[in-house]
This record gives sequence, C-alpha cells and structure tokens, in this order.
Amino acid sequence: MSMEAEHTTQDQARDMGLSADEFDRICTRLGRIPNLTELGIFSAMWSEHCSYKSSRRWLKTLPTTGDQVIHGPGENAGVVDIGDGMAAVFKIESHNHPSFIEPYQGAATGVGGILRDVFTMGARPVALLNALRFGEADHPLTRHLVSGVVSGVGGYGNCIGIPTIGGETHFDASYNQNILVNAMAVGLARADRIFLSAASGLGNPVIYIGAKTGRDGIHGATMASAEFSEEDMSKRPTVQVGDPLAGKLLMEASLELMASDSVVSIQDMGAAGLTSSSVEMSSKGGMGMEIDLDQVPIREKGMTPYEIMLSESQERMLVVLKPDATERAQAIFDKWDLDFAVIGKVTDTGHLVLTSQDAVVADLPLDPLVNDAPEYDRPYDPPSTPQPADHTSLVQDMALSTALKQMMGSHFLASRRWVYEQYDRHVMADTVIESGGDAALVRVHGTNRGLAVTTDCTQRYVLADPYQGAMQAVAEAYRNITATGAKPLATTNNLNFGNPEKPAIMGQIVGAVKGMGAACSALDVPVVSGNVSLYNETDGNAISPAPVIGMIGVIDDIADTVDIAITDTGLSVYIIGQTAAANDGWLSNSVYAHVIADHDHPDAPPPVDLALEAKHGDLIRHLTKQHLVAAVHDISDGGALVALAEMVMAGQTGADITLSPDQLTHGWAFGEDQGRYLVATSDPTALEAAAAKYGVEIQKIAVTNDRQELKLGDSDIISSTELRGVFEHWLPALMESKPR
Amino acid sequence: MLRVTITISLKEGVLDPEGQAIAHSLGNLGYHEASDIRTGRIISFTMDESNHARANQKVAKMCETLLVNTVIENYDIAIEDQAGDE
Amino acid sequence: MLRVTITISLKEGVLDPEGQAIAHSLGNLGYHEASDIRTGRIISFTMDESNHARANQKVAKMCETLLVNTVIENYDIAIEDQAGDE
Amino acid sequence: MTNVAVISFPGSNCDRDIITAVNHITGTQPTQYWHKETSMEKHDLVILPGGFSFGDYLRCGAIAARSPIMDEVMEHVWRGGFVLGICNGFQILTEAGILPGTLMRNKQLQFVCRDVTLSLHHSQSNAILGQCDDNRQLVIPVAHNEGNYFADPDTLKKITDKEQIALTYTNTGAANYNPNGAINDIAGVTSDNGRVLGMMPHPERKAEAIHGGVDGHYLLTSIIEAAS
Ligand SMILES: Nc1ncnc2c1ncn2[C@@H]1O[C@H](COP(=O)(O)OP(=O)(O)O)[C@@H](O)[C@H]1O
Ligand SMILES: [Mg+2]
Repeated sequence: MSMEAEHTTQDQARDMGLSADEFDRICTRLGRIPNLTELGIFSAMWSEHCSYKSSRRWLKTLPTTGDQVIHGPGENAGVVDIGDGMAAVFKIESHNHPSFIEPYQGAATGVGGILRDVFTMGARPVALLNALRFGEADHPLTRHLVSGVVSGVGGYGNCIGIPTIGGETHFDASYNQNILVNAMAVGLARADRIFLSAASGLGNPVIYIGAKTGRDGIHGATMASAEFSEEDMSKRPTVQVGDPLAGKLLMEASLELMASDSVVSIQDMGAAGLTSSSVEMSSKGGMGMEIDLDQVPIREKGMTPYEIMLSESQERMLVVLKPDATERAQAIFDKWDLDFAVIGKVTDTGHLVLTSQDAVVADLPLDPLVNDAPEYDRPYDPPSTPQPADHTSLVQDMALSTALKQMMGSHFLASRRWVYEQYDRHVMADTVIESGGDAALVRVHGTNRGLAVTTDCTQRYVLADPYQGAMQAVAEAYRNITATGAKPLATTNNLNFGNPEKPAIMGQIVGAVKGMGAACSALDVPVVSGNVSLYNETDGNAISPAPVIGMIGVIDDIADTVDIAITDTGLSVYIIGQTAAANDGWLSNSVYAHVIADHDHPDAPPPVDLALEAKHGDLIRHLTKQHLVAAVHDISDGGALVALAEMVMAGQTGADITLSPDQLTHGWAFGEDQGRYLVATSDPTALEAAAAKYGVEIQKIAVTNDRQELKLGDSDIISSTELRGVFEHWLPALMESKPR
Repeated sequence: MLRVTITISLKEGVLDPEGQAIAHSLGNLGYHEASDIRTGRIISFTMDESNHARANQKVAKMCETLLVNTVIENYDIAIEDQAGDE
Repeated sequence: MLRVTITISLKEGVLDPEGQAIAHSLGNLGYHEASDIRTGRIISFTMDESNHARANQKVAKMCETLLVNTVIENYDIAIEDQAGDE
Repeated sequence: MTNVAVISFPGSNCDRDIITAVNHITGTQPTQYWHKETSMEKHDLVILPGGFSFGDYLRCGAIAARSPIMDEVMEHVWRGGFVLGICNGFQILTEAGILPGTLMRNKQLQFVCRDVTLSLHHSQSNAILGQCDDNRQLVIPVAHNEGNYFADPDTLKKITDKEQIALTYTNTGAANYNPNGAINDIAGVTSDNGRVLGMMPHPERKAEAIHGGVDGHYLLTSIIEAAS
C-alpha cells in the first residue's frame, strides 16, 4: 500500500473532531496531506482530552511544586513523598460520556483506567474513590444510571481487590443528560523506585503486554471531547468492556516486571490507546519509535492500522525493555497467562513509523504531534460576583428539629450507604477509617503510617461563584483530611465543565482554576495531577461546573487518628473556628436555603478565608496528636447541627445542645460558614487552653448523652434513631421506587 | 398462553472475557476442540397473550427498555404456544 | 466444523432471584403479562469435529466436568453444522 | 506450631490479607502455592482465600476448583487434613465437591460489604472448630456477590442432622441481618468429617484493633490451634 494513495480531506478531519484550521495546520507541519491512519493519530493527539488545548493556558497557572512533590503533572499520575522513603502516587480521571451510554461498563473501565495510571508508575494501588453526579432523583434515567454506575465501580474495584473507600454522590437537574463519573486511585511505591514513561536507549525493544486489541471504543478520546446530543444514544458507539480479571493479572505482572530490573520505561494504553502511549513515550524521551503493527496481538480479524492505533481496548500497556530483558519479561507474562509481544524498537529519528506487511503505513514527526497542538486562549466572560441572599428572608418558622429532619432526609444530605455497601472497603486489610465520615484512611502496609484520602466539590457553590466555589472545594478537602488527624499533602483535580467555546463556560473554567490555584498555594497542597473533561453538555445545556478536588494527606501514627463517631457520654462538644458573627450563620446558597426555604437560586456561597483554614487545621492536628479530642468532624453541607447529628448517629449516642438567646438559631444551626470543625472532648480545659494558644475562636455547644437523642434547648427533642431512620431511608427508597 | 424465550448474546466485536476464561479452562482440562466461545443469557416466561405477532411486538419493547443492554447485546425472540395448552 | 450451543437453566425448585427481579421490574414498567420468569445461560462454540454423536458425547462431558453445576442446573445441547461450512 | 498453606489463584485478592493474619498468630510465614503447582508438601491447615478467582467467570469458584493444585488439596482432605475456605475459597470448595451445597447470587442482586453478626454451632462435633465456644457471637464483615447458600432439601436435612451447619447469620432483629438470602441463614458449613470449613465472612478483616474488632482473630486462632 502506498501512503500517498489515500489522501484525507477536511471533511474527514471534521468527522474526527478537527477544525478546518487544525487540518490545514497539520498539512503545513507535515508538508503533505496525511493518510487516514495519520489523520486519526493527529485527531486523537490534538483532541481536547489529550492536548488540553482549551485549558492548558490556565492549568499552567496552578501551583505544582513543593518539598513534598516528587513528580507533578505530566506523568501518568502525581507522586509525593510521604516519608520513610515511601511515595504516594495518585490521580483522578473522568469517564462521563461512556458511563452515560453504558453505565456499568463505562464506570468499570473508568476505574480500570485510573488504576493503570497508578500502577504504571510502579505503585501498588491501595485505595479507590469515586465522585459521582447524577440527574434529579425522579428523572426517569437516574435510577438506571445510579444502579449501573455503582455496580460498575464496585464490579471492577471489588474484583481487582483494591478497597473503594471514599467519594461523593450528588443529584442535580443539570446532570440529567450528562452524568459525571470521576474515579481516583491512590497507590504506594518506594520513592526511589518510580517508573516514568520517557523512552530511551536506541534499539531497545518495545513490547506490548496485556489483553488483545479489539475494535473497542475507537475514537473515545475524541468522543470525550465533543458535545453530546441525544442522537448519540442511538448511534451507540462501541463502548469498551472491562475485564477486571485481566486488569488484576496485568497489575500483578507489571509490578513483578518492574521489580525485576527489566524496564526502561512504561506507559498504560489509556485514551487513544497505542497512539498516545507510543507518541508520548518516544517524544518524552526525545527519541523515535518503529512499530510493526502485524505483531500487535489482535482480537478480531482484519483490523486496519487505523483501528489498531485508535482502539481503546482495556488492560494493555506499552513497555520499553532493557536490551537483554526480553526473556525475563516473557517468563513473567507466561506465568500470568498474558499476551506479550515485541512490537517494535526505539529509534532516534524523532518519527513514529508504523509498518504493516513490510510497508510503511504511517510516518509522522513527533514534534508537531505533541508540541504543535493548538493552544487556545478562548475568550471568556468573567463571571459576575453574586450577591448573598438575605438571611432573614430565608429563615422559616419551624422547630430546629423539624428542619433538621427534613434536611437529613433530603438528597443533599441523606446517607450514601446504599452506594458504599456495594464497594469492598476492607480488602487489603489496611482500612482504618472507611466511608461514612470525612476522609477515609488506610494504613501504609507494614508500618504505622496512615494515608488519608478524599474527594470534594460543592457544585452549587461553583455554579454561583466559580472562584469561591473552587476555593471551597479545596478547603473542604483540606478539612476532611485534617479531621482524621492527617496533614494534607497534595491534590489532584478533575475539571468537569461544559463547552469551552462558549465564553460563559470558559469564564467558569478560568474562575475555578484561579480559585483552586489560590487555595492550593495557601494551604500548601500543590496540584500534582489532574484531568479535564469539557463539553459536558447535552443539546446545548451545560452541566453545573464541577472542579472535583481529590486530596491525600499523611499521618505518622495511625494511633493518633480520630473519626466522626461520638461513642462516649458526658463529652463536651465545641465548634472550632466559630466567630461571634457566625451566630447569624451563612444561609445563602446553603442546603437550608434549598431544602427548607425552597430557594433554588445560585446566590453567593460562603466565602473562604484561607489563612483561617490553615490556622484551624493546625489546631485540629495538634488536638488529635495530643489525644485531646475523641471525635472530629468538619462542618460543611448543612452546617453545625447536621454535623453534630452525624456524629451522634455514627456513635449511637445523643447530645444536649445549648442555644443562647441572642443567636438567630436557624442561621447558627444550619449556616455553612467555612473553616469550622466540631470536636468532642473529655478535657475542656486543655482544649480551651490549646485554642487560646493557637488564637482560634471556639464555642461550646453541647454535652453528649446516652439517651440517643438530640435535645435542642429546653424542649425541642428528636431521637437519633428517628433521625437515622430518615437519613438512611432516602436512597434505598429511591432505588426501590417505581419509575415515573 | 404463550411461552417466550429471549436469547441474548454479545454483539460481534464486543469483548467476552467470560468466554475467554472458559476457553482457557477447557483447554487446561484437555478439551482443545472448542474455539470461538461466546456466552449469552436466556430469559424465558409465560405470557398472557394469544396473538403471536402482538406478543412479539410487546416482547421486543420489553427487550429494548429493560431486558437487553442494546449497546453491547443482540437479542432473539422465540415464541411458542405454551405446552399442554392446546 | 460444528456449532455447539449449550443452554443451561436452573433446576425446578431452585430459587431464581434474577428472574424474580426481572419480573418485578417488568411489572414496574407496566408489563404485567409475563409470569413464571426463569433465567438461564448460554455457552456456544465452534467444535473441530464432524460427527454429531461423538460431539454430543464430548460436550456432555464438558458440561459435567466444568460448564454446569449439576447441583442446581440442567443443560441442553444443540449441535448443528457450522453455517457456511457445507 | 501449626504449619499453614495458602493457595492463590489468578484473581485471588485476599491471599496477602490472610497470610498477614496467620503470620501474626503463628509468628511464621505460611507457604504459598500457585494454582498451577502439581505438588504440595504436608501441611496441618490449607487455606483457600477470598477474591475473584478467574474473575468469577462461568460460576464463582468453578474454574479454580478444576485447577491442578486442587488435586493436592483433595488428597490433603482425604488424609484428614484441615481446610479453611473463606468467601471465594468457600465457593471453590463447594464447586470441588468437598463441601455440600452451592453459593448463588445474593438475593438482592447486589454486592454486599458490611459487618454481620454470626452464631457458632456444634463446635464440639466439628474438629476444625474444636477450640471455639458456641456461646460466643462474632461480628465479622462479608464482601461478596454470591453468598446465597443453597442446598436441596435432602442435602439440607443431612447437613442439619450431621451438625455441619457451623455458622449462621444471627437474627439481630435488623431486617437485613442475613446479607444474601442464604437458606436457613447459613454462613458456613463443614465437611462430614468436621475438618473442612467453608464460610462467607472474612475473619482476616477483623484480625487486629485497627479493623474495629478482633472476632476474626479469635476464630482464626481457634482454627489454627485445632489444626496443630
Ligand atoms: N460514591 C461514593 N463512593 C464511596 N463513598 C461515598 C460515595 N459517596 C459518598 N460516599 C461517602 O459518604 C460519606 C459522606 O459523603 P459526603 O457527604 O460527600 O462527605 P463530606 O461532606 O464529608 O465530603 C463520605 O464518607 C463519603 O466518602
Ligand atoms: Mg466532611
């Protein structure tokens, strides 16, 4: 086959998601018109998903360095030092579109993909998290999607044997036709044994390992970069099917291979499969690569070079081996019964050359593929700063206990147990704190060290004010980590937004990136990895923006951890970080405003004070380390009373709550002012002294009791059993209800 | 009364990890004659309906809305009069 | 070459939670005509063999040793000449 | 000192966990075997760990039950050796015909992971549980898709009469005390010689204080002592 024989056209380029300008640019850089395979490779590499062409300009502004950072963005996952010669390797990634089309497989392969990003670097994955956003509870598709996504997340994670211990689940009409499924994986490796992807060593063998290549999800990367229309539902692009068994074997075999001193560099085949892995490995190393496509293990007969290069079949990796390591590697893969093939070699040509049946079928210079992807400075409308809703007009005339009950049984706050009980949270036997509280925490196997993990984002805040909302997401993640006693170390993020070609959406992106950057700098939690998912729109309706923050933290001794459960009576409960002004708490855009006042409006969210966040975090870590507190919970959605209710429900106790007469009680109870925690202590004197020393304002609000009830002031009483009933009822009831 | 049998199979080209695992295990047990193994599901039920054409139409709708994952699966409907009915 | 299809179904008296769940969902969607729902599995493969009787015997052995859990399942073997073979 | 072996299959994922737990109890490292191995030394106790052997494809435990190492396990059983199968290990033992009955899909058709309360029965008639006290209730988590124990009426009568129903989910009054719909609330059964135990809950996940309970440690310690 001669390469010139098949010139492509602008129309073909457009079908692959490339603009006319981009097509011209490709032709200019090549000095000729690409053939179909070459155009496919360009379209994948230049897709939003791989090239970050709309967001790169802004992502560059994020803080990515710090003493703890070993590898920041640019590798398969971020790597941070956690002490004792160990490193944590982590990243979050989205699988939004595939999960909407086929919820089980979409979610499962999302988990599989993010796990490969982590073990590719030589780390053994130890924790999984998932941040989920679905449409309104009573939308006809919601239950189908919830049930498929949750069983898919569990289906993969449970089988491969990594505990799924955290995440979030939200419901909002803006996701009716465009759900968000973000998965995060965290792994552990020796800090001096991290594997990277840059190819080196002229002539070194390039091997393909894992499952065979089929026609799955061809052009998934481009699909993830295009707006969605209802028609796509019936077009039904091929979705990838996950094989967690193959994933598990590939993980074990890869880790064994990396321990055997055979590997120069390694990269998983994720979005855009063999294309992105081969291009990235060779370009990062400043080398070239030659691949004989006839050697690629394929599952179906008659696959074209185009299909082989763009297939997104799961559970595959590309490896550059040391010159004499082929036999050693082969033996490992035989043991695990996985496909293994030498498919090419490293060259120094700066070109990716593909051959089939002794003919060259593609020959592309790497530089333009990687470096000449357009970078857009897309026009944006700076979002206007919203006004807070008038607090007094939001306050309703009802007993605190009545409001509390309604809120706890609402979709915002109700228990997610139905979700996380479908996840194996205990496999690996290192889980110290599991789902149900703030951050989760796993022991670093064989040590006393602990790793805390969380994901957070309150999208209604971000919709109202992208800058404050993104700061808040970082602040809440920081508090969740802190509430276990751990020190926040670094973040990953998943930017889920609509179509960046619309200035209003681009404005959200810019605002959120700025807010995230400011918060990550101030709290010293640099961004070490991340993912961008744009074009989350259906028929022109954009989602509520969701810059999901994933964060990890470390604690030296798991004996110093605490969780949210108040299990003892007679303890004093304090709000840490309560200012006098918070007596009239921030109800604007709160759960209270939406559920109780029925005020569904993007009003100003509570502002974040980063200096206070840091100071309060330091105090909490001091209190946990000194064992001065028996339970800690951050105050976020729903405010202080909701947090207290969660603490006594978890510990099967109760509390007598003092209401002072000068408080505007609903604002005090349900305001969502930031930077606050609830703690329970048996030693109020020591606690007050420590707070004074740190210069942190605190307020004592309750004493715990064994009556399993919340007593609010003198006469307003609600049993925690009744509250638990409401809290636990909502999601199972939804899942069992009849469709509309 | 009719007896309906729906046979659901994976579309061509869709990975069938279960089929692969079975093929592998059969090979280990010394059965090497089997190739191209595919797995599928069957759903059968009795239907309170007498007209075959009408039944077929209804069952197809059930398949599309609930029983079959048409993104990755094909289905085939067989309808016969319930045994012992005539 | 033969194409073999094994249909595996639950023995009578064995609870079929999947069938029950399907019945429930069908009812929820307004399909009330279906009753006595049973689910089963299919395994099909190409067999390098020309003699039907011999094939049948071999496949029955595969079923008994691996493919079927005879504590709770029945099976049925169908064998035909591979399409496009003759 | 009890000499313990742990068998790993492709997809086993609780092998490291049970090895760690046993190691804490005995102070020695159990011997690990890979499914392809065709010989096994003499051991006092052989453990089949949890996980998803062969991806749970076909039926849970079916493919593992036919792998080469199982001939060795079978011989160990014939010699009167002790065997513990946990979760997927239980499924493998029923598929291998070493334990009666079978494990079907959970009644609610969902994976379930949470603590359950267990009652011990007939410990004195089952050698593997000989060190246990029937009056002690255990809180240990389950994590499975297919833990719904089923046996036909004849088998059920036989294992009841022969006191092989060693573990049941305790009716605590909670609606879902039985996590999977298992017949007669069966969580674990023994072989008719009382030396093989299969159970769905994971004792290795309640084996030290950080797990929030040590009932699993109690059970494993008793079994290891019984096997010595
Ligand atoms: N999809 C999910 N997967 C795992 N755990 C989840 C999921 N959704 C919610 N959770 C868990 O439920 C608990 C409550 O969630 P959330 O209210 O979002 O916590 P917070 O407000 O502290 O961030 C947390 O422990 C969280 O990890
Ligand atoms: Mg929290």
